[in-house]
Amino acid sequence: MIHLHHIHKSFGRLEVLRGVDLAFDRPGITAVLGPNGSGKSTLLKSILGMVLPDQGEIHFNGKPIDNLGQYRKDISYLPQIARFPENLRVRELIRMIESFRSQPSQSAELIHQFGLESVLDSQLGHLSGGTRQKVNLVLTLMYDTPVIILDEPTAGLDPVAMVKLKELIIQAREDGKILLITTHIMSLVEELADRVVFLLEGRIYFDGKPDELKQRVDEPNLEKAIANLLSGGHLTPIQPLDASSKPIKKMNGNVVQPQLKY
Amino acid sequence: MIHLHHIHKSFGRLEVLRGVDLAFDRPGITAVLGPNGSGKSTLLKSILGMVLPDQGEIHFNGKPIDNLGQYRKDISYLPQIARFPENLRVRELIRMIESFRSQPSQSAELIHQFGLESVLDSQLGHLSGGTRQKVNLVLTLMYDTPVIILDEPTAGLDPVAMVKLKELIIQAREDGKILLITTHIMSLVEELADRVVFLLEGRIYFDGKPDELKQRVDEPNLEKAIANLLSGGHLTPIQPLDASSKPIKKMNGNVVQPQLKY
Amino acid sequence: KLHVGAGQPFATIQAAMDEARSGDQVIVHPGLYRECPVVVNKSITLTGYGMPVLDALGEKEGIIIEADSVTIEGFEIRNTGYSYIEDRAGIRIKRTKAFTIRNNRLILTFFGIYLEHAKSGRVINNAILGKPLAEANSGNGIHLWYCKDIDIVGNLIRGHRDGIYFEFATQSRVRRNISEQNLRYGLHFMFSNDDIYTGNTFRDNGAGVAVMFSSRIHMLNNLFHLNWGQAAYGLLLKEIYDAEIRENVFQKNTVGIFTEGSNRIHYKDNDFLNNGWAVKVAGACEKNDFIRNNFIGNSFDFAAVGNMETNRIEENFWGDYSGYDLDKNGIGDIPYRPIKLFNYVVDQTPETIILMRSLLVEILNFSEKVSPVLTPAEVSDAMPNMHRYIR
Amino acid sequence: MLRIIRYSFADLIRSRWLYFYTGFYLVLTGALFLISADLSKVIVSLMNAILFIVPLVALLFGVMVQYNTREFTELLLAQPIPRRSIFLGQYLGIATALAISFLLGAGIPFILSGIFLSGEIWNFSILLLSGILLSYIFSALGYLLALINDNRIRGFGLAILVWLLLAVVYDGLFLLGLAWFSDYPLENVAIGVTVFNPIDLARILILLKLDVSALMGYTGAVFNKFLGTSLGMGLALTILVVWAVLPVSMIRYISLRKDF
Amino acid sequence: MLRIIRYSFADLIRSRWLYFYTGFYLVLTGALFLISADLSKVIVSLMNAILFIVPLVALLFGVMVQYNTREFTELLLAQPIPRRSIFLGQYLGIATALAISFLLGAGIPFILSGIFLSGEIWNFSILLLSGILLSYIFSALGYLLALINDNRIRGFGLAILVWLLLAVVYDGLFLLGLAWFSDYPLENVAIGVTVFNPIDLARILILLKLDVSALMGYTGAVFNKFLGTSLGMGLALTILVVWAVLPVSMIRYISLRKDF
Amino acid sequence: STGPQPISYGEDACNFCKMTIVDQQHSAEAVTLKGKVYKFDAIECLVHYVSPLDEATFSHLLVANYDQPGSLMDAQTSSYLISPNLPSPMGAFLNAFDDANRSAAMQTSMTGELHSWESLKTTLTLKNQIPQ
Ligand SMILES: Nc1ncnc2c1ncn2[C@@H]1O[C@H](COP(=O)(O)OP(=O)(O)OP(=O)(O)O)[C@@H](O)[C@H]1O
Ligand SMILES: Nc1ncnc2c1ncn2[C@@H]1O[C@H](COP(=O)(O)OP(=O)(O)OP(=O)(O)O)[C@@H](O)[C@H]1O
Ligand SMILES: [Cu+2]
Ligand SMILES: [Mg+2]
Ligand SMILES: [Mg+2]
Repeated sequence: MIHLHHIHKSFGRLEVLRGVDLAFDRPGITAVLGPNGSGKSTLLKSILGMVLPDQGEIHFNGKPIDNLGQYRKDISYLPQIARFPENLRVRELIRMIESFRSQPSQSAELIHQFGLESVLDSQLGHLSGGTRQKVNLVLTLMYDTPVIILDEPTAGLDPVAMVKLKELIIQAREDGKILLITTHIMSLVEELADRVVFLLEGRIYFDGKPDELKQRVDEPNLEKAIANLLSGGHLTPIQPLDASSKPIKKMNGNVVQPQLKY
Repeated sequence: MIHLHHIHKSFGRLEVLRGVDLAFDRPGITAVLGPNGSGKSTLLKSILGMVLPDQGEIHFNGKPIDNLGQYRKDISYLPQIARFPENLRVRELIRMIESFRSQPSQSAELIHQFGLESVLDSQLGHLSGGTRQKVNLVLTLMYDTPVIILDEPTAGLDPVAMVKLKELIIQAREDGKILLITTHIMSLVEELADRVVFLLEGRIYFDGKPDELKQRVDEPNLEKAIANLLSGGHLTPIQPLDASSKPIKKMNGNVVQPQLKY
Repeated sequence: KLHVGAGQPFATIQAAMDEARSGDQVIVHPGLYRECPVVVNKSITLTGYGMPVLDALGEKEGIIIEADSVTIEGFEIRNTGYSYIEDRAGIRIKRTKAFTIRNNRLILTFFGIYLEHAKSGRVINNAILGKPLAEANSGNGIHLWYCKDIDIVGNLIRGHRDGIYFEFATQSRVRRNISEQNLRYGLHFMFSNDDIYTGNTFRDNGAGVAVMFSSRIHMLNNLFHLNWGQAAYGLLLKEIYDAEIRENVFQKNTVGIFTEGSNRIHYKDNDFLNNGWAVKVAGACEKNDFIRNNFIGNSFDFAAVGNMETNRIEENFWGDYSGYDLDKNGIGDIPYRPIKLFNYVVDQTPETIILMRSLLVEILNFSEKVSPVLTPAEVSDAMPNMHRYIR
Repeated sequence: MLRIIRYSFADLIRSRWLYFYTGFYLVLTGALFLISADLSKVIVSLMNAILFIVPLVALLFGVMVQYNTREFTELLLAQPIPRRSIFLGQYLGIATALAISFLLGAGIPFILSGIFLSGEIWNFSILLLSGILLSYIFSALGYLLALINDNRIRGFGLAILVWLLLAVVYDGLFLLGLAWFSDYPLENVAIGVTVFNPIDLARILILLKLDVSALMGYTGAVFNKFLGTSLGMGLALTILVVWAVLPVSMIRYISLRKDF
Repeated sequence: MLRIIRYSFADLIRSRWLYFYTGFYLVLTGALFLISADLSKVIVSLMNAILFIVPLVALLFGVMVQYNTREFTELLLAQPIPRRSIFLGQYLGIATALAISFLLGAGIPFILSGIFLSGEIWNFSILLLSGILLSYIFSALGYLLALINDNRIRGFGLAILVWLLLAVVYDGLFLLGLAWFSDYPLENVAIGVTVFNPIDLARILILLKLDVSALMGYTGAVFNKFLGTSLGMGLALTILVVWAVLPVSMIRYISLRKDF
Repeated sequence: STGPQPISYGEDACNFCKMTIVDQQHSAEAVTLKGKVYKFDAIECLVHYVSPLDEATFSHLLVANYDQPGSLMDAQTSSYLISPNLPSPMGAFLNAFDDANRSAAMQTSMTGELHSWESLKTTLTLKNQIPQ
């Protein structure tokens, strides 16, 4: 469904993505992991066309993505840092986004599920951190799309909302959707992820099942496994540096063998 | 050190704090818990004088807090939603905050600990979510103050940074500081908190040790304990509604008996 | 009465005139007469009934009057043709007096009515129509050369070089004529004194009226309208003295009045409306009065070069006056200075007119208003009227 | 795109600012009418105000709205909307709002005064047209400046600077130049230079209607030949439209290349 | 407070905008000197520009900086700095920056021209004083407007509106009123009405000193006639200072009561 | 465009006397080295305009050919006839011919005095132009 071929992206002199090849074809939850600043959000944004790669191509449903963005009808995206027009009321914002997208929306139900009825008439600038994130989630999940991209969805959510969110994510997986999630909460990854992509300094260092990752690092706890990965420092990316050469192997789900040294 | 007497605060018709009495006198870590929108951030901000209560008094070191804010020399505060001047560079921001506070600063060390050297010359608006939070942490923790208030400090941090943060928090407790932390990550509370304050709809429903809380709800897992508290719905605040009556008992550390019905 | 025409006693005008005696009336019936030039050398009245046509066939004059007390009326005279060598005319009056030229229509005559050394005659209600589209080679509509005591009344003159031309013509009166679309001037005085023109309309000429090298001309109650172009003036005054210019209306001309080397002239009670320049004084003008005029909606109210000290500018109404009248006597408390800095700039560099009404120009004008450096301080109305004069 | 335009438009209306702007022109035009009953004089005064205020307000609001809708833009970028629709739509929203505001504010008093019955209708239309074109041109410039400069203070500073340049300084330099080189034939140069400043161009369009009598006195009759004809008029209008299109295509260019 | 002023000042300087602003005045004043060597004339021309531009720029930058430093303000609120220092400091930072910018830009050419040797020094000081007072007054108004209105578009709209009202429409309405009630003695009304417009006051202040009756306008003439020069000046100056103090104390009042 | 320009008769104005140029037999034009064009309704106006100036600053001095109305020729090489029988627009009775034979022939039929460009500049003064 989503294919990234050799994506490079620099901001000024900073190379954020240095040749990323990825494919998301099968339904399921992929956790995109990596330390702060490793390029996770940049990667997700380039799928959305919000960041424009310097090199490489992104295909969605077999077609290269374009500026017209019609393909985004099939994607729901939760931004990490949600910037809202602070004067708007929650109700207005939701209605506005709905008005730009002529798909049936489940906003009412989601509002109910996250208990946002009472803040519908509050201005977005006056919301508490967690409530803001709930609004952000409603805006994202209100459409029934085959692809859902969530950048740090749990930030600031209280336990009740968190449970709700997990239910929604699991439901989406059961509906056969493709989910891409970044998070730093390993328990969540452990609970949900079917596949883990580990990003470091703009390259992919692991792409496979969570269990495989634990096996490789010989560490039953995922959090520690990742910490090991990082602190060990003996890492090799699974893709060549050279942008001109073809990727060794087309990534497809979790069949790629990670080539980690540790 | 910090005494809140019967604090009331409304935003428009929304009563956010409805008579909060609290005291923080002993060193240690207090976790302020509660669902989204329960008034945690508002409570912390009113200690800082950023939110001005409608009723009640706040004393810091025995003196009522005032608009001159000299008492804030003794407080470090990490805001939940960090708004930065987005054009500024990280280095400039840190230097700027330092210039406003003539106390010795440990910024250099913290920068090193969070590995921020490489982003010192980036504009704040270009930082990744986690990096932003790290900068926020550096700005907060660079002064040696007896009181540290952290509103959702872990948001967006990667595991390595999280470990670092915990170390710093524990170090602060060992240094005899008073720490107030809000978070929705119960594992963190379990790991760190000496005292838990549970806020709901602007009233305090529990104030005591985490273990006590678990006992009350008869649930060994804190996360579930809190969930129980909320979903049970049979709650009574430990303070009287009537603003004119004196608080039943002066709060002092964790000696108050919570009066939860369940 | 002698009748000329098809089925009349006389077939040709000439034949009738040969028979006529002084005081007779020759009546010409409708028809086309190809016997130009018709020379009238007896004191008769030549009357056309139903507009008989005299066609000069492009190479002759129309009628030539060589006797006193002749009246010509009711003819259409056309097609004299053009010549560089001679000034052909529709009607020529030669050294005679007491003539009347009335109710004729002159079409495509080189010169219309040509008066040389004529006296005490009247030219009334004629229509003199040249080429509608002005062309370089055309004569004057009514041409006076060494004449005296002539009345020119109610004529319509269109499409000539000058509509009415006075050279050495004195003590004459020009009233209620319409002179328009003439190549050069609607009315032109050269070396002519003691004339009056009133109630005329000069529209869309190269310039409305030019008065040159003449004295004691009275100009009353005329309308100068739409005289547009680089050298277009409502009224052009050059080397004239002791004139009265009163109660005229100058509307939408490029320059309302342009005056040069003209002295002792009274400009009173005129309306200057929506002209490019209302009054342009080009120098060497002394002892003139500009009094009780309305200046409204002109791009520039006044322009002057040279010393203006002996001239008087008073009690005018200036549409652009922004002063106040604290004592409420109807007269502004501070003088009005009609010359703006921008006038001066445009005079120096005409191209700058492209900047007219720009913010910059407003600012420049304002600053010059304070303490004039480039514009003459003496051009100033010390008693500007607060209200428009209604007439 | 239409939805975005409508939304951006509605947003401005909600801020109630547009009412004030309309009201300002209403008051201004109304006051001018009360002070002077002479239509053509009102048109002249109004022209002065328009040439000076429309560009300023449009520039500032272009900048303002761009900065203010950055969050909104980020939200929209994840929606199935073409990028150019987002930015051009926002721009068209402001520009149209400003233009309509101006049209109503300046137009209503004129209509009430019975312009349709008078001969000034054509002058008046040119005035309105110029105001509208200037609204579009300068809000595009403002929007563009804000899009290029992330530093808001600099963005605003540049907007004010652009305004000062085009409204005052440009003409000043032009005037000095003309005075300096007055020995040379400058008619064509003068017209050429004017073309590069939309405010000047708009001014001349109006001038041609109002001050023809004075302009006719211009040497070489260049005006006559160039601008006085309907061809010249058409050309001037075309250049104004180009002035509007240029920054818009810059907005488009930049918006298609920006990361968020 | 001093640190905040300094910081806010430095922030404006970094945006490089101030250089342009200073440069603009330098160019303007320089150009005026080129056109005319007459000092008092330059002063009056400059006055005109100042009365238009200083209020506009100060208003816009007051608004701008308030909105732009909201994040910064939130950071500072947690620091041991008195609230009023934060807000007043920011305001004083902008106002002072603008005032200094103006002072340098307008002053340097005058000093170079040898103003100290001429008799115009006093007139010149009044001019500079007016510019400075206007900078302070209008940046306070702008800052205040932004503080009150969280909706940025509305804040900006109001700022532009205030400017249009005070700089453009006010006189027109006043004249209209005069024409309307011309049968009544209006002197006191005129003085009263003038008091509500600092731009008018500043103009009168300068003109009373220069005694250019041609430019004084109705209100100025009334001032001159009924108050005399020194009393008139004293009154005008006092009210101007009140105009500066009033919005500042409003800023203080509001800032002490706002939640963040 | 630094060359001469055609005169629009009936539209252009005389740079010296401000009158509209209508007479194709007597018009004149001067072009400066910098390319500025000045037009005149009569040759005498050109003479009056140029006399006080330095002729070297002009690239062209042109006068109308009496025999070919509307066409301009070089003023310095033309031959001039002042004849009471050949009036000119500004009263100088001044006419220009393209060669000396032709002007001499005209002189015999029309009377008057012959001039060259140079002699013209000295004989023609504003004063003697105005009769009366
Ligand atoms: N617009 C931008 N301009 C310049 N640099 C940018 C921009 N956006 C992102 N970066 C830089 O790119 C790098 C990757 O950022 P990104 O947001 O993708 O990280 P991340 O993996 O999502 O981190 P986090 O876990 O903190 O969210 C960071 O160093 C960031 O500073
Ligand atoms: N400035 C404000 N104006 C109006 N309402 C406000 C304002 N600030 C906060 N609120 C409201 O007060 C309530 C409490 O907010 P607060 O930020 O204290 O919640 P919280 O407990 O910190 O929640 P979270 O866990 O989401 O951070 C919320 O309903 C919020 O909408
Ligand atoms: Cu001439
Ligand atoms: Mg991220
Ligand atoms: Mg909070």
